[in-house]
Formats: sequence, C-alpha cells, structure tokens
Amino acid sequence: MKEQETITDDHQDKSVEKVLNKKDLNQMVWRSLLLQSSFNYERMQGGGWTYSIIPGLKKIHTNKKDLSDALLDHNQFFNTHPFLITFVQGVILAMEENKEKRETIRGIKVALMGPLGGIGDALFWLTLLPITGGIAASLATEGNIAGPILFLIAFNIVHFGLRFFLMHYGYGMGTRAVKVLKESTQKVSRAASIVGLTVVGALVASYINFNLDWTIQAGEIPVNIQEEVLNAIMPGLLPLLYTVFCYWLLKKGRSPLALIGMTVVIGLVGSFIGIM
Amino acid sequence: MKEQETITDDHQDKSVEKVLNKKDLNQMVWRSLLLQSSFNYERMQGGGWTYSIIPGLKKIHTNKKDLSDALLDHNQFFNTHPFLITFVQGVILAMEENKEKRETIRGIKVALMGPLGGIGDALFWLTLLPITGGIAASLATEGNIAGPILFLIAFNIVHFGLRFFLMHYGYGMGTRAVKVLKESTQKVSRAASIVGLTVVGALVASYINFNLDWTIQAGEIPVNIQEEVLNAIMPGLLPLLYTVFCYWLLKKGRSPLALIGMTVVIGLVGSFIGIM
Amino acid sequence: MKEQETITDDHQDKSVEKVLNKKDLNQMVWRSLLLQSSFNYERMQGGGWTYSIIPGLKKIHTNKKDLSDALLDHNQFFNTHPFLITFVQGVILAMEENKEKRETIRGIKVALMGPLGGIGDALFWLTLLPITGGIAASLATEGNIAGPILFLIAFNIVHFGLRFFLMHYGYGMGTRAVKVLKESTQKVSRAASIVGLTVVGALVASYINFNLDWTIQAGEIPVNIQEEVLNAIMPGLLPLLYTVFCYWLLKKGRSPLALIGMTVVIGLVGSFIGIM
Amino acid sequence: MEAILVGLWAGIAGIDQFVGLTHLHRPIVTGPIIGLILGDLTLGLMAGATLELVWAGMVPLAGAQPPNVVIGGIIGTAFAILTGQDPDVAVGIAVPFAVAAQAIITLIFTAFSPVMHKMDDFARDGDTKGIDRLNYIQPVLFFIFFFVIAFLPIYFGAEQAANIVNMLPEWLINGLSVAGGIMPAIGFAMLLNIMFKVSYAPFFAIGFVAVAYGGLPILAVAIVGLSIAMYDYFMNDRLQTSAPSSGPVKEDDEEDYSDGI
Amino acid sequence: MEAILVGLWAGIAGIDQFVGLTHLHRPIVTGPIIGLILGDLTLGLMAGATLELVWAGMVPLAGAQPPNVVIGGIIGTAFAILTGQDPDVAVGIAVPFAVAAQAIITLIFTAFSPVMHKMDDFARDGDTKGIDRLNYIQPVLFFIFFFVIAFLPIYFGAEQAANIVNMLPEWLINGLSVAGGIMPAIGFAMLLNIMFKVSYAPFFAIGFVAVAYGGLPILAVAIVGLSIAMYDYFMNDRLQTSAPSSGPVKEDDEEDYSDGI
Amino acid sequence: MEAILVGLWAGIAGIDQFVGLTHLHRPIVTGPIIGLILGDLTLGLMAGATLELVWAGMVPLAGAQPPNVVIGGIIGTAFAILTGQDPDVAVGIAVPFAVAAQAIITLIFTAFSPVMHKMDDFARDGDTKGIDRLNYIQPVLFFIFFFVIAFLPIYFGAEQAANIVNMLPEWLINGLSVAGGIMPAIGFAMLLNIMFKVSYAPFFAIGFVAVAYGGLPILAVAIVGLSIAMYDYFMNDRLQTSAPSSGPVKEDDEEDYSDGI
Ligand SMILES: OC[C@H]1O[C@H](O)[C@@H](O)[C@@H](O)[C@@H]1O
Ligand SMILES: OC[C@H]1O[C@H](O)[C@@H](O)[C@@H](O)[C@@H]1O
Ligand SMILES: OC[C@H]1O[C@H](O)[C@@H](O)[C@@H](O)[C@@H]1O
Repeated sequence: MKEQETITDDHQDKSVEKVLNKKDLNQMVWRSLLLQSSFNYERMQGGGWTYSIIPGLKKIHTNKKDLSDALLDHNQFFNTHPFLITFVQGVILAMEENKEKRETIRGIKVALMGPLGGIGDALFWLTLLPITGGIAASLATEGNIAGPILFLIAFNIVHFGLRFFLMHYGYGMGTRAVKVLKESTQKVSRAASIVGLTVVGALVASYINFNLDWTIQAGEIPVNIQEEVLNAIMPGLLPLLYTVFCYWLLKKGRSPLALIGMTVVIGLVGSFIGIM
Repeated sequence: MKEQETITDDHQDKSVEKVLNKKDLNQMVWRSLLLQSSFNYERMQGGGWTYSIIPGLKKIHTNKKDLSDALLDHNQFFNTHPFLITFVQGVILAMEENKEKRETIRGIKVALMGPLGGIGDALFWLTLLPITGGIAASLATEGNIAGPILFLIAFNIVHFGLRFFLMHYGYGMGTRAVKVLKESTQKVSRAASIVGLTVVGALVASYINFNLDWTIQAGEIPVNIQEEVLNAIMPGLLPLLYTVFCYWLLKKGRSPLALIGMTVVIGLVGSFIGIM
Repeated sequence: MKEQETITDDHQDKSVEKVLNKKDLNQMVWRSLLLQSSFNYERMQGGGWTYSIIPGLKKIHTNKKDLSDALLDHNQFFNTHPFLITFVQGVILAMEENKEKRETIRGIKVALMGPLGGIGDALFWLTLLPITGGIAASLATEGNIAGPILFLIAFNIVHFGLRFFLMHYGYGMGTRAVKVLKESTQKVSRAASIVGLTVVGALVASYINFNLDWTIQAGEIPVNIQEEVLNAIMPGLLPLLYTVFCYWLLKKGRSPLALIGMTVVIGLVGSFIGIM
Repeated sequence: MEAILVGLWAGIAGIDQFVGLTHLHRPIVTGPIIGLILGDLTLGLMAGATLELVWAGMVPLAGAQPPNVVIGGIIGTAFAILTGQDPDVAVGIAVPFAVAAQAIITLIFTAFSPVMHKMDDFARDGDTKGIDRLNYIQPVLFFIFFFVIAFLPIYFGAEQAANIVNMLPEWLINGLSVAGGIMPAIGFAMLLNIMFKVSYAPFFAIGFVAVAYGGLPILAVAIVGLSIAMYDYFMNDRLQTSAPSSGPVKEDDEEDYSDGI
Repeated sequence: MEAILVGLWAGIAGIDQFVGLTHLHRPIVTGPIIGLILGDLTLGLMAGATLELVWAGMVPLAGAQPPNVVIGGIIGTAFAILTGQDPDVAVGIAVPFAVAAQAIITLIFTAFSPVMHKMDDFARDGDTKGIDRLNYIQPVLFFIFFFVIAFLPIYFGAEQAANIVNMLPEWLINGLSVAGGIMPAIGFAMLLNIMFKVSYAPFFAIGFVAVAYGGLPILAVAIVGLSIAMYDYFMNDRLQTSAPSSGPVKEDDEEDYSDGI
Repeated sequence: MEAILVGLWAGIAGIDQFVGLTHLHRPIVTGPIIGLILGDLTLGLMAGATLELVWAGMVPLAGAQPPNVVIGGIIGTAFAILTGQDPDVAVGIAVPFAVAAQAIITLIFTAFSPVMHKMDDFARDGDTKGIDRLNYIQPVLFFIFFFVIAFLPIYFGAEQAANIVNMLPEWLINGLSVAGGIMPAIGFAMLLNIMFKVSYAPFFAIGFVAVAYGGLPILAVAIVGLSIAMYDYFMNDRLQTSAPSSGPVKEDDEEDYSDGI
C-alpha cells in the first residue's frame, strides 16, 4: 500500500472555483445508477462510487496529482443505500470543488455512509418496496395487468425523484456548510475524522461476518467455541483482530491482493475442515 | 416567544443579601401543596411550581425586572415528584438569594427534576402507598375502622415530615454549595447547562408520547408504520422531530398558543382518520 | 487509615537502575503460585499478590520508606485470574524498577486486573478445564488410566508455560512502554488513574453482592423491596452506597477492622431477621 | 340529600388527588366516609378495602392518568351499599365511570395549556397576585367536575348516567389524549428556546440517544450528564491554569475543591 | 427460441437487480413478461404476484444476498406455465435455483476484489477511462450469468438442470461465502491505513464497543460520534481563545456558529 | 489407616485448589488416587470421571465458591468404593458434604480479612518476612480443614458425619456468606481512599453506570475508560502545546507516539 500513502491531505492546486453546473450534476445522477457495478466484498460499492463522480472530479481537479489522489481516495471501501447515494455525491462534490482537505472529505464520506445505509434500507427495502409490491400483487391476483405497470411507475417516481432531488439538495447543503467552516479547515478535518473513525469502529463490529461454527466435543461436554469462548472474551473479537491484523500487514507493505488471497484461503480451509 | 428572549442571565440588582428566614421557607412548604394546581400537558407543574416559590422570589427580587425574569423563567416546563419538590425549592431559593445567573439556576432545576421524579415515583407511588394502603386494607377487611385512620396518619407523617425536612435541607445544601462555587459562576453556568440539556434530551425521548398506530395493508402484507418503519429509522423519531419543529416555530416567532392549537388539531385529525 | 495516607506518590530514592534479572523473575513466577494464599473477601488476592512480588520489591527499593510504601500500596484489593497474574507482575515490576509514581503503578494495576480476570475465566475455567477434563473423563470411563495422567500433563503445560511466558513478556512490554512514556509521568499518572477509577466503578457494580431478600406483605399485596423498590431507584444502589459509606468512615479515621466487624454484623443480623 | 353529600365529598377528594395529596382520596378512606353518609359504615369499609387493592398499582407516573381512583372508589362503594351487592361486583360498576373521569381529566389537562400563557403575561408584569389567582382555577374546576360526576349517577341511578357517558364519540376522547401525549414537546421546545446553544447540542444528543436507543432511565442519564459536566468543568480549570503560566498542567490544584462538594 | 427470449429477459433483469434498480426485475414485473413470452399472460401475472409476496421481505441488506429474486421469479413463473402447475407449486421448483444463483453471486462478489486493485492502478494514473471500463465488466458478466441460469432449465427441463447445479461441492460454496463475509475487514483495514492516527484510537474503540457490546445501530453510533466531534471542536475553539488572551473562557464566541449550522 | 491416607490426600488437594492450581485436586485425578488407597483403582477411575463431568461448569468466578469439588470428588469416590454403589449414587452422597465445605470455605474467606491488617502493619515496617509468614497460614489451615472433612465421614460413616454437619444453624452460615458478598466494598473503599480525587469522580461514575445500568462486562468498561484516558491525554498535549505558542493546534505532534504504543 505504499503508493496510497502518497495521498496528500492538501491539494497541489488550491485555487477554488465553481466549475460544476446543473448539467454536470444531472449527468452524475445518471452515473449513480451504476453504483453497484463493481460490487465486491472487499470495497463493496467503492468502485461504482468512484465511477459515479468521475465527471465532477475531472472538471474540478485539472492538476493531475490532485485528480489521482481524489480517485484513489474515493476508490476505498464504500457502502450506503443506493437510492440515497446522490445526497452523498452532492455534499462531497461541493467539498471537492472547495478543495477541502482530503482528510475532511474522507471523514464526512465515511460518516455519512453508515447512517444513510441503515435509514435507506428501512425506508426503501423494508417499506416502499413491500408496500408498492404488495398493492401491485393484490391487483395482479385479480388478473389486472395494471398491477405491474403501476408498480413500476410509482416505485420509480419515488426512486428517480429522490435521486435528482437529493443530488441538488446535497450539493446546496455542502456548499453552504463549506462556506461557513472554510476558515477552520484544520479543526473541521479533525471533527470529520472523529465521526468517520467512530463509524468505522461500528462498521467493523457489524459488517464483518467472521464467526466460527465449531463445537468441541470434550468427552460428553460440548464446548461451542464461538459462543462460549470467543463471545465470552469479547463479542466481535475475530472481526476486530482480523481487521487489526490486515491493517498491520498493510503497514508492513503487504499488498491488498495478498490479503484477499489470504482471506479466501482462510474461508476455504475453514469451510473444508468444518469449523466455519 | 420574543418576550421571553428578554430574560437576561444576569440580574440588574446584583446585591446579595440573606432575606429568607425559616418562616418564609415554611410558608412555601404549604404553598408547595399546590404544585399541581395548574397541571397541563404543555408545562406540567410549571405554573404550580412558580406559585410555590412566589413569596421567596418577591422578597429576594425587589427589582421589578429581576422579579419578572425569575417568574417567567420558572413558569416553564417543570415536572418532578410532588413529595420531593421542597428539596428543589430549597436549593433554588438559595441560588436565587445568592443572585446566581438565571442560566445556572435553570440548569440545576432541570437537572434535578428528572431524577427526583423517577426516584419519588419508585419510593412513594410504588412503595409507600401500596404498603400503607395494603396494611390498612387488611385491617379494614376485618371491619376495623382503625385501618383508614392509621393509613392517613402514617402516610402523612412521612409526607409532611419529608416536605418540611427537605425544604430546609435543600436550602442549607444550596447555600453551602453556592458559597463554594460563587467565584466561578461562568463555569458553573456551563456545567449546569450541560447536565440540564442532557436531561432534556432524555426527557424528549421518554416523556413525549407520539406514536402512530397505523398499519398499511399492502396487498396481503401488513406494514406497521410505527414499528417497522419509524422505529427502524430511529426510536423516538417523531418526538424528536416534533420538538425540533416546535423549537423552530418558536424561533420563527410563533406563539406557544399556536403550537398548542396545532398539536390539538394533529391529535384530533390523527385520531379521526385512525392513524394515531 | 491515617497511616496509609502516608503513601507518597514520589519515591525518596529516585535513582533508576536495572536490578532485576531473569532469575529474579523466575523466582517470582514460583511465588505467584501462592497468589490466593491469603484470599479473603475484603482484599481478595491482595496479600498473595504482595507476597508474589516481594523479592522484586526488595531488590528495587533499597530505601526503607520506598519499600514500605510499595508494600502497603500493593497490599490493597486485588483480584484477577491466577494464570494471568504473571503478566501483571511483569508489567508492574518494570514500572517499579523505573520508579514510576505510585499513582501510575496503582492505576495500571487496577486497570489490568478486571479485564484479565474476565478473559482468564473465559479461557481457562470455562474452556481449557472442561475440554481437558472432558477428554480425560472420556478416556477414564473406558478404564484407561492415561486419562488423569494426560490431563495433568496437558493442563499444566499450558498453565506453567503461560506463567513463565507471560512474566517475561509482561516485563518486556512494561519496560518498553515505560521508556516511551518516561518524560510525561504527570500525564501518564492521570491517564492511568482515569482507567483505574473507571474499572473500580465497574467493579463496585459487579463484584459487591449486596441484595435484600425481603418481601413485605402489605395486606394482600407483596412488595419485593430489592426488585420493586431499590432496583427501581437504581440498580446496584446498595453496593454503591455501602462503598461510599465505607469510604467516608475511612476518611473519618475509622479502621478497616472496624468496617469488617460492621459488615459481619450486618450480614449476621440481616440473615437472622431474614431480610438478606 | 345523600347524593349531594356524596358529591361534596367527591369534590374534596378530587381536589386532594392533585393538590394537597393527603391521600384522603384513596378508596380506603372514601369507602368508610361514603359508608357513613349512606348509613352502612362496615360495608363501606369493606368495599373501600377491596377497591384500595384494585387501585394499588394504578398510580399517575409522569402525568399519565390511570382510571380515576376517586370516582372509582366513591361510585363503587356507593353502589355496593345502595344495591346491596358484593364489593367485587361494585368494582365492575365503578370501572366505566372511572374511565370516563380519566378521559375528561386528560382533556382538562390538555385544554389547560393556554392558561399558562396568561400566567406568562402576569409573570412579565411581575403580577404575582395574578399568578396566584390563576392557580386557584383548576382546583375549583376539579371540585365542580368531581361533584357532578359523583352526584349524577347516585341521583339518577347508574344506568341512566352510563348513557350520558357513552355519548362522547371515541375519536374525540382519543384524539385529545393523543394531543396530550404530544404536548410536552412544546414545553421542551420552550426550554430549548431559552437554554440551547449549538455548542450544547452534543449533550442534548447524548441524553436523547441514551434513552431512545439505550433505554436508560433518567437518573442514569443525569449521572452521565453530571460526569460530562464535571469533566468539562475541571478541563476549563486546566485551560485557565495552563494559559497564563504556560507550564505543565497542575493536577494538584483540583484538590482544593475536594471538600467543597 | 422461447428459452432464448426468457434468457435475454433474465439477463436484463439480472443487471437491473444491481445496477439501475428500476425494479423491473421483481416477480410482479417479470411474471407477466415471461407470461407473454410463453403465451399465457394471465397465468404469468398470477404467478408473478404470488412470487412477489414470497420475496417481499428478502431484500439485500449490507450486501448480504438472499435467495435470488430474479431467478426465483423467472424460473418459477416459467415452470408454472410450462407444466401447468399451480403457482404455489412453482415456488417449490424455483427455490433451489434461486439458492444456487445466490451462491454464485456471492462467489462473484468475492472473486471481484482483485478488479478493485486494477482500478487503483488506473486511479493512480488518473486514467478515468480505464476506471469506467472496469465498471462495465460486472454488469456484462451478470447478463451472461443470468442468461445461462434461466436458459438452461427451460431448455433442458428442471431436473437435468438441477443435477448440474448440485455438482459444486458444498464446502467450496460455503467457503467462498465465508470468505466474502470476512472480506470487508480488508476494506476497513485500508480505510484505517489512510485515516488512523493513535490519537484517534479512542473514537474507533467507542464505535466498536457501542456496537459489539451495546448492540446500537450505526445511526446511533454516528450521533454519538458527532456529539464527541462537536464537543471536541468547540473545546479546540476554547483552547485557541484561552491561549493568547490568558483570560477566562469566552462562552459567547460560540454563538457565532449558531446560524451557520 | 485408610481414612488417614484419604485425609492426607484431601489436605493436599485442598491446598492445590487455591494455591498451586496444578489441578490434581479435580475428581479425574483424586478419583483414581482414592481408588488406589481403598484398593479399587478402576472403580475410582470411573467414579472420578463421573464426578469430573458433574463439576465441569462449577468453577470459582470472582471468588464465589461453588459446592466444593475436592470434598465432592473424594467423598463421592470413597463411598462409591466402600459401599459398592454405582458412581451416580455416590454423587448424591457427596453433594451435602460438598455444600458444607463450600459454606465453611466462604466463612474462612470472610473471617480472614483481619489478617490483611496485620499484613498492613508488617508492610508499614517493611517486614517482608512477616508478610511471607502470614501468607502461609491459610494453606496450613486448609490442609487441616480438608483433612478433617474427608477423614471424618470415612472414619465414622456418612450418616454420623452428616449429623455433625447439620448442627450449624443456617442463619449463621448464610449471614457469613452474605457478609462475604458485601466485603469487597471495604476493599474498594480503601482503593478509593488512596486513588480518589473529586476531579476523578466522573470516571468512577461512568464505570458504575456502564455496569449497573448497561450491564457491560468489565473488559468493555476498561476499553471505554482507556478511550477516555487517551482522549484526555492527547487533550493535555494540546493544552500544553497551545499555551506557550498561542498558535493553532498542532495535530502532527501526536504522530510521534504512534509507534510507541
Ligand atoms: O413522574 C413524576 C410525576 O409526574 C407527574 O407530575 C405526576 O404524574 C406525578 O404523579 C409524578 O410523580
Ligand atoms: O445496507 C446498505 C446497502 O448495502 C449494500 O450496498 C446492498 O445490500 C444494498 O442493497 C444496501 O442497501
Ligand atoms: O474472576 C477472577 C478470579 O476471581 C477470584 O480470584 C477467583 O474466583 C478466581 O478463580 C477467578 O479467576
């Protein structure tokens, strides 16, 4: 990961200029549809997220080093609800345009993704979808072809309405917030990092699925390693240890690819010998 | 609410003098019996609380603006257990007498009311009352007229004993604490406000009863809006939003009376269309 | 307790010198076997803990006042898992050798004991023991005398292996940590005390077993004093109050022996009249 | 005549339930009194005892009104005596009246908010006499209300009275009680209006989260708030100490407060 | 021919499930479409409605894949029409295919990590075109995958197809999905690699403890984190104010921010 | 003679249970040993195995004594051999003795507090030899105690011995164990006596609330405490940095510690 350590917090080209117009923002709303186009269990939506803001980043960062820093930085782990993504886009693009420190942008991005993910899942996957789908299904059971048609229309009015609205709303909000806090970037960076790292700590405990499925039969006494040993020591112990271990390997200069290989091997071996 | 914004933190007449004597305090114990004389769901015991300390405030604040500020300030939301009220009276009167900043007095008052309410309910409504009442009832079932008489005597010995004791105890405690903290009013104000606002945050989540009773029948799938949507986003969401909304209206200059009207309308409409 | 107030935070002989060698450490590993040799419900392993590090303390503190301070300080409440004790020994001995302030040493010691106790119980009492014991039992049921023998060997390889390893590991870790933090002893003291006192607060709530077993029969209504009254006011109320009460008595100059007598009397009387 | 006496006692007990709180309003006391009035002290005593136990756990917490104990106790006892029924049956008769009284009290507590704003005006003028007077309104109201509610069913008989009670549409009662549940939001908004600063938002948020998500009782939250406040207080101390002296933090200064608190 | 059309539609729906999200991939829509293709719109409509309700709660949360709704909906409807069975029976036939698809998608998501590192390289070079291109791979892959999975059982019949599905050893599928579950650790480690400082460790720890021990949802943790950040922010303000002036803390300064946020 | 040998072994095992902890005191080991002494190794082995499983989860956590495993194991095995009963029946005979031993051990641990104060005196004088000697008392005591408890029932027969055990009044045993449960309060009070400052009260309160209300385990509380301590530590750094320079906070300074910890 030595290359990523070359991401510098300050931009080389510090000139602040308003370059994004409505058309740019709208274009990026369309691109946001591909948020999950490179979904994977290491970075989740990281790739699609980068993809979705590329036009903006290119217009903002004419300096090549700045652009490459921004791309690399955004290409990290990212995951939120796909319908709320344009809000994050809006806020982040306003900050990029204002040439906020990378540290601040990163902190805000990480701080937003967790809560919006949970809220979005509750609102759309667990509410909007069953409601529209359920009504459509009750129409369809009566043989009414309007069911599926109304479903697609109603669902997507909300869906696309939100995408466009949230982009502009987020951008406006970001611009205003950024103006107020401009003079104290150092302090804002720190605050953003605090929230961001708190959220990452929470994500480590809730997103990583690392449990043993291993019961030792000691004579006649069964000992469930996960529940009776590991959880007794600390819930979320393995996720925490494995994250710290990966972090340490990265610091030691190991490549992320090696870590992925290692993880796959662990999964396969653990599954093969039957303890996971 | 613009008038209330005229409450100033510092008193016009800053001269500190010990004006309250035992008789004054005892008089206010009697007045404390009317704590719930204007009970209502907006300010709860706010009016009765003000009533209960009027004699003290009048003696302390000979300056008219100071008196009116104090009255207005105390007339806000207040709620605690009625038997422990004299403790709050004692502490607050000591602080008034010492011409503490209004901010500090308010913070301490708010910080005290919540915990004392819970403790008092546990001690008196859920313990003293069933115990004395239960014993009296068991006597009465045997046709013994002593049951109710002993009940009234035992209960009120505790009741009035506490009222008088706590007034003087609170006043003494307030006086002593006030002396120590006198030189650092600024810092004490801040500390009092911190505790006060933490308690208000807690009260918003526990005292406001704003739940939807609304199940959408989407085809064959029932979706309970309160439990499956709102609580999934955030427990206590409606109480929080409504409080913030009221706060915003007040800031915009709306009168509290308008808010009350709005609230009643919401309740009636919500009940009429069957979602609350 | 006035004598203990003579424990001074700074050492009289401040000269730092490396006096402990491997042999000393190993000797103290053997002594650590007697950790519970004076187990009692007031200080738990305090006496055995002091015993276990006496050789080290004697070598480090040639000044008599320093030695007596250290002994008194270590003779306080202490409790952790017996198999992890050598880790604490190692760290603490490194700090003693470096003449860290007593306050810092105490804070670290208290901060370590709670977590290591819980972890050790999970690892050894609830995992290692049932596993080795269970396997041995299944061998023994077949009449195989190897069961108990293998049990003793396997169990004690882990047991003694850990004791020796953790002593040297802890000592090394302590030495390194101490070096880094040397220049800021004041701040380290404060940090150590913060963790220590947080842990003590937690221990008060979890280690003190002070519950009433008392149900008042009020007429026909049973009122369970512990659950319906005390816990409603605050869980852990009696442990907290009793600790504060003991603290206050100690401050007033009462001897710990008097407190022990008082506690025994409370237990006996409470048990006799049937409310505990 | 007896109905009037019962009504008068109900009025007194009704006041005592909210103001005074000597608890002469509990069934254990009102039972024998009604017994005296209606001429059967012993039966009143027994009925009162039964009703006392029924209402043992129904206490008003945080302003929420349970079925009214005064009306329940008085009407229950009265009908037990008048109809010669067993006290246990009397409970069944008393409950609908107790519930109706509960609804109307909730309504009164909802409708009483505006009076507070009149009180604010008096406060602004420093008119303490005015405040005093406003505080006497509700007790008087409650006297009349309880008098009527207790008088009518005794005078007309329970069945007739129950009909009147049932005339109120349910959504109205429910709507007012919903509004009453939401109402404290206004009180808190007004507190915020005078207490809130942006820099205090974290403390408000912590208190909210602790209860909404953590389910902690208010006392626990207050302890946490107090801990934060103390930490902040001593931090300020250190801020001020460190600034002029530019020296290292002086821990020992803190000791000075140790006996003060 | 019909099998090809079904496959094409499955490919489109498969893309829509992850990219686009217009939700034309839900059974309520795919049902009638398959009905049209196979010549029985009404039955398709009915089967789609039934399958929609079956999959109502099976939504992808935090990346975890439920049994695949596209394959379930399409194969379920197709077999209901082809075999003339009741839609309820069709569900039983569809489930094993939906589970197989779920497994393979999980596998694809696991195996796709390395592509991200290629993307890092393009990012380093500022080659946005390259990044764009990489982002088109997975949708194409999914098109092919869903085409095949839907085409085969229609073409060969369900039984034959099920045999092929069962050829994969279970430990392999399970192992890859276990690996997928652990994988986010790497993502977080990389985030830490660029965000972490020792002085930030407390915040990470608080977030972890709040979820691991307290079971709080992420939103609650974010609020707590924000509260700490704000407190710290204003503390910094006071730090800076106190230093030069050496005077007492100026609370009022904080007010300036009140309308800003 | 056999009774004496059994007693001796019980004494050794009794010591090992608290001091040494080689775990030769577990039934799996004591079983065959008693078997050897009483002349039936195999039966001892079997009985030991049975008793080992019975006591598998009964471990001493935080000083709380379960029914005594040493006495349970030894008497259980001995009676199984002597009476020729099935090991399962032996458990029933062993339990009352194990419970009695548990009570007496709790009593000893309660009564042993005063010895600590003698130890304090030696500490004050720097008399390490004295401390050493005091630490040998309890093991000796335990040797005698376990010897007696194991010797008597073997010598007199179980029934006779049980009578002696039952002579102690229950309230006494219970009272002492209640006192033992409260006793740690004194230890904590003494810790507070030397550690406490008013400015540290918030941390104590947080720890208490986290366990009393939140039910967190000690490790979680320690992590929270450590987080607070670290935050405070780095805040102090910033306090000191800001004071002399009057400049903005220098975040970068903190990096220096990153490899140190
Ligand atoms: O909960 C505190 C307090 O709240 C309200 O004022 C009333 O319900 C009282 O009965 C109660 O004691
Ligand atoms: O949980 C947030 C988010 O996580 C992943 O990106 C997917 O599972 C989405 O469906 C989900 O909305
Ligand atoms: O809980 C930690 C520790 O506490 C006491 O010292 C004993 O009960 C030990 O067995 C236990 O390991």
